[in-house]
Amino acid sequence: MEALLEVVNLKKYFPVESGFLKKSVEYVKAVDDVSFKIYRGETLGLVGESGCGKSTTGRMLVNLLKPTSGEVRFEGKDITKLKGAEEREFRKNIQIIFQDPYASLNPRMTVGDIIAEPIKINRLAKGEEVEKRVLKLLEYVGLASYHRNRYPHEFSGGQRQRVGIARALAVNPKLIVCDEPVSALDVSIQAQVLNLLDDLQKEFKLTYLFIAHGLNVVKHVSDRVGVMYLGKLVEIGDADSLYDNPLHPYTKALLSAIPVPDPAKKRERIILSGDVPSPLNPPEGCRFHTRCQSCMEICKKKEPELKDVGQNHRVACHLY
Amino acid sequence: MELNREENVMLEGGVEKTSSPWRNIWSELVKNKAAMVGLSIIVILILIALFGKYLMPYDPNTGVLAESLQKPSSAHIFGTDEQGRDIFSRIIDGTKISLRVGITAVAIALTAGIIFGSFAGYYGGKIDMYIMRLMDIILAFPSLLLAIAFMSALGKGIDKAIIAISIVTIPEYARIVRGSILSVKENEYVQAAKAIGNNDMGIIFKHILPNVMSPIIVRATLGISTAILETSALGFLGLGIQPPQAEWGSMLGAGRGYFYNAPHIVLFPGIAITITVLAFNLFGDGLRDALDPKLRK
Amino acid sequence: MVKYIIKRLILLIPVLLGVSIMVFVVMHVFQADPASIILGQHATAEQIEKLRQELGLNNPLYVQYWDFLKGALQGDLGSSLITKTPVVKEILSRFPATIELALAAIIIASIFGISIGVISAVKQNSIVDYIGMVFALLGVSMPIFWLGLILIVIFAVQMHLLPVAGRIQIGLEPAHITGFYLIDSLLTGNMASFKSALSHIILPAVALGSYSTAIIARMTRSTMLEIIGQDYIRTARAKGLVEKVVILQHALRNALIPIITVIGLQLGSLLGGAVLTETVFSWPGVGSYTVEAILKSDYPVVQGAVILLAVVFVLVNLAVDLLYAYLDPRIKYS
Amino acid sequence: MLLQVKNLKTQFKVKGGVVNAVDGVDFEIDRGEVVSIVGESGSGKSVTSLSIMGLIPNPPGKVIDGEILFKGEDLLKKTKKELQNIRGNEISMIFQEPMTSLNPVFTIGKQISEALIKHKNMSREEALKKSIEMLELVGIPSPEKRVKDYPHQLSGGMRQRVMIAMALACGPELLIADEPTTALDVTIQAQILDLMLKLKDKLGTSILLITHDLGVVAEVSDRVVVMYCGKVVEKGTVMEIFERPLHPYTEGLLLSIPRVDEKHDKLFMIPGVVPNPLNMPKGCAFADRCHRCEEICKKEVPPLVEYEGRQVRCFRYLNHKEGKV
Repeated sequence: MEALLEVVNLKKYFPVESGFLKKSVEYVKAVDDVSFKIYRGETLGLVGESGCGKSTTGRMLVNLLKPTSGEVRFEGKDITKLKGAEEREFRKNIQIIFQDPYASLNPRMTVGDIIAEPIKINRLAKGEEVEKRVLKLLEYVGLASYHRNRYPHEFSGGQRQRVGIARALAVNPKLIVCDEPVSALDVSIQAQVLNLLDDLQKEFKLTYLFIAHGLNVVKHVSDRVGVMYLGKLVEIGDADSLYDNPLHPYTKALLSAIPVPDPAKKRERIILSGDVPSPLNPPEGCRFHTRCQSCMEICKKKEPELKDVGQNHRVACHLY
Repeated sequence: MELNREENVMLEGGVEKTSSPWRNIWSELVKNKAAMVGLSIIVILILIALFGKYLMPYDPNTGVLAESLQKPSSAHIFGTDEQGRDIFSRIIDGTKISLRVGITAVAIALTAGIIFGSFAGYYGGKIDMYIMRLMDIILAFPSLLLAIAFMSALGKGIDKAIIAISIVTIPEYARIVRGSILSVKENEYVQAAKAIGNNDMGIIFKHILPNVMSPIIVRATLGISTAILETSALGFLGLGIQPPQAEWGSMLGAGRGYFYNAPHIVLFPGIAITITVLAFNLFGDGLRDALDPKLRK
Repeated sequence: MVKYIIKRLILLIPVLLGVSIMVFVVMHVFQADPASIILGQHATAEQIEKLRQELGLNNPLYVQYWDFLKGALQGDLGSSLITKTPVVKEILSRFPATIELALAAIIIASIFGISIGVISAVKQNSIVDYIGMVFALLGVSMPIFWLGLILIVIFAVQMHLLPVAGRIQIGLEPAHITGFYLIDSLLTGNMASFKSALSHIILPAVALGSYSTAIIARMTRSTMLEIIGQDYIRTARAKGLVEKVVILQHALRNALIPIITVIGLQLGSLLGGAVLTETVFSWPGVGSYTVEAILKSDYPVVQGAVILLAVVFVLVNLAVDLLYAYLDPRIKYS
Repeated sequence: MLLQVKNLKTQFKVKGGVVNAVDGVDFEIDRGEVVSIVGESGSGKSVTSLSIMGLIPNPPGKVIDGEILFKGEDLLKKTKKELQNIRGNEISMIFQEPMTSLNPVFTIGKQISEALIKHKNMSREEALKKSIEMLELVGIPSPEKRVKDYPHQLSGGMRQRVMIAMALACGPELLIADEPTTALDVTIQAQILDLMLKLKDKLGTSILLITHDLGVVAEVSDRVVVMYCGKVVEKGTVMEIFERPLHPYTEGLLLSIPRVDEKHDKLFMIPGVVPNPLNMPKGCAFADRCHRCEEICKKEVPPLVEYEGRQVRCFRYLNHKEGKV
């Protein structure tokens, strides 16, 4: 398979200034040396708890954040160094949809204008063509043409998320980063949006990077899944293999922690002790060792590398 | 409360009419009686300022010394001042100066404040630091004191009063604009605007500024009242508009020597100032309630 | 904490330098020629030129500023053009009067403002709330100098309850200890002085404090309303605490943080407002002194007074920031 | 019965009309039981819990009808003072947002002590000692030190533990937990649920759990109440509800959740959106979205009917009982 996008040694450090007059700077290591590939036409899920760096990674792919170091190669070309017109040209290829449907639409623009804006800015159509495209896009995402002149506040959460999807589709992107697209929605609405994303993927041959903390949602939509913890990718593999046979102790704990809507299935749960450590001062060695039940001496000293364990499955743990 | 979001849920089928955010605010504002009273007074004041010369029974600037300090009567409904001029005519004449200074000073300060504040807030870093340091220096003075200092240096007159008052209020607007921009800059719709290829100016003017205008408009409306109060204070101290030109504050200042025996000489100009300032305050408060969904019920 | 104060004081240096440059430039570029003011209308061109030479007014502006700065650092802000007395001496002798008035006003404003605001918020949309807010609205709409004049007409001229003007009855001045008449008269046990000082300060303090009272009341009300809607207030109620504890402890304690900011800002603007109030009540403070100087174009005095008041204002703001740390455990200065 | 809610109705006045947020709700909780109220946003589940606590903000809200019998006494007839003595003492509550539910300017020690001083007449020192014990009970490390911390110094999970310590300090008989784990990460959510269940067994507290997460419901509850648009649509034991949901809404909800343990190509979809509370349909509130909708559903509001010893609000079972379908 061909990789549409390749992330190589991606890092993002946010500086935190402190100290008196002489500036001693500390860094929040939000994303710390992450590499993975996204293949054409697939959905790669990215899961992890808050602060693990999954959203930061997503924003770097769309060029909303500049990486501290590392490369993001889209169709072989490093996009992190693009500037000006080239950058604008590139933006068409990767779009993003956001978590909060109430915050991601400009409240002072009509839905039609919101969807038309990317078409106009990128000069994808002129005059009446723009309007035609807008109506077509509304139709794709399951909205009616009379919605065109409405304002975002007149819509429900699910409908707003549809508008966000239409805006992303407007520039014919190849890859869409879905940043927690259904986390803020009710269960019944969540299913509608997930099915819509699925339909659109088939219709437009889209590739998704699907970022979420809900493991059940990620499993449902993804072909492959990556698990992040404190800025590191700890495990990545085919969705079925990863869910049926999780290798990393963190993935295991995460999977066992999901409540399953079936009272008949009483499972043995792994309850992790303690909180996620501060990314300002991550533990030495394996970042998970402070909460790990299989922690060994080596874990406290040496950072494990992401190792291939066969069947497209890679894990960063000294156990393997 | 979980009800709030559901309030906005629209029925499939489009029964309800489309309402733009601005139209919502207006319908909200119309319901606010105090704001409407304020707005009506403002409209009346503007009419007086424009057509006042047809209402004045006497020439505001020439008096009959023999008729000085007369109590209110049918001939002079607000009485006469120390030079025998008709106070009613002078108050009408003073309306246009107060409004002109108040509105122009705010307009200048607002424009400058939006420019400084947007750049500081959007770009951050060094630009932010330099702009805000400059603002800090202006803010290091109590505003009236700084206005007095400017006036004493620039000399007297209406244009100079406008300049003095606008300079001292720029930092206030710059701060509000900067703060609002910082609060919406990280919003997802701004991120989305960036992701679809907008440039900085497009983001600032199309996506950020329209969404931060509410507190700025409110502040500007209330700022007009402050500016009118400061104009009158400068006039009272003898620094503002120069005689014989009628200005409410300087009328008070000039009448100060006579008010033991003729309190009407200070009573009416003061009432005029209070009503004008009150009108802008009422309207500004109403605007704030209409624009701030948190306070909306 | 000490480190933070030092840091803030160091950061004040560029601000104060900026302040002094601004005042200096404004005064020197736009001001009428001081030499002709000193010499009066009948002076000849040669006389004026000679005096300009002596005063150093022909030097480049930066040289003049440098001389001024050198003097200022040694506590010399020049002398009055008219009385020839040193500006610093004049200002310092009047300073306690201004501070006493401003403090009296801010105390009145804080007590009334916070009480009205809290009551209005708790009784939102009741008649009490409306009355409180109408008064607050009037308070922010009346010019304080006009209110001062009206108060004089009512309480002094018509009712003869309180004195018209001045700081104390002449001859009753207490011995100088702090410079504040109210405190000095109490310290020396001079009740006649205290009564006279108190009766003199009431009207100007009320006039000066009215605007701040209104601002504080409005601010307190809106802050309290916002806080009463917070989750942690619901938690306090869920614990079964009585409403008084919920409002006065849980809500007001949080509301104090923004309220203190407003009070600090008001204290600063009171120093500006004092210019007006002192003029109306012939209060012998820095404000009325400055106004006289402005009218006589006595620029060293204006310059000195403005810089000094700016310094006080900046220090007040620093004090407010430090109070924050005490009130809000989330803020730690290091 | 520890708590019996009968025909509870709570209204809110909003711009444009009156919303019946809770519209005739009945359910009960026995001692030592965990009962879950499950529903989506706008279903009235949170308003129900706040009504029980007497914490509905008035205005705009008001309980207009019904009874809330706690140990046989109607809470709606109690005076303000009596209610204050019950709240935090016999019934306590924890909330969804541990980040905002603690007062930022007081130490957690003070915040836990408050209830003890008020309800148990403890001195400051006794209350603080008890607070430390409570912190230890909820699994906060080095509680003697933590008791002096301010909320902002704790993580989200720790704060929710503090909330639980505070709620349980006076030994309440009923704990109302309103979406206690929604704002927390999955691994922390597991910790908190585990803690709540352990403490329930240890202290014998009954729990009323308000949540939208059917997974959580399945894991912890004994009995379940499903709400839609202010009404109870179905009640039953947790097994009954999950094994054999009767109401089409419950059925749809269960089918629309993606599951880790099963793989479907397409999710079942409940079409449409929740009706506007200001403009409720005439018949069954769910009729427009229902895959089993019949003519009568659009005309009349279905009653809560007994069916196989359970209760469900749907015409299908009314007819069934009468032998027509």
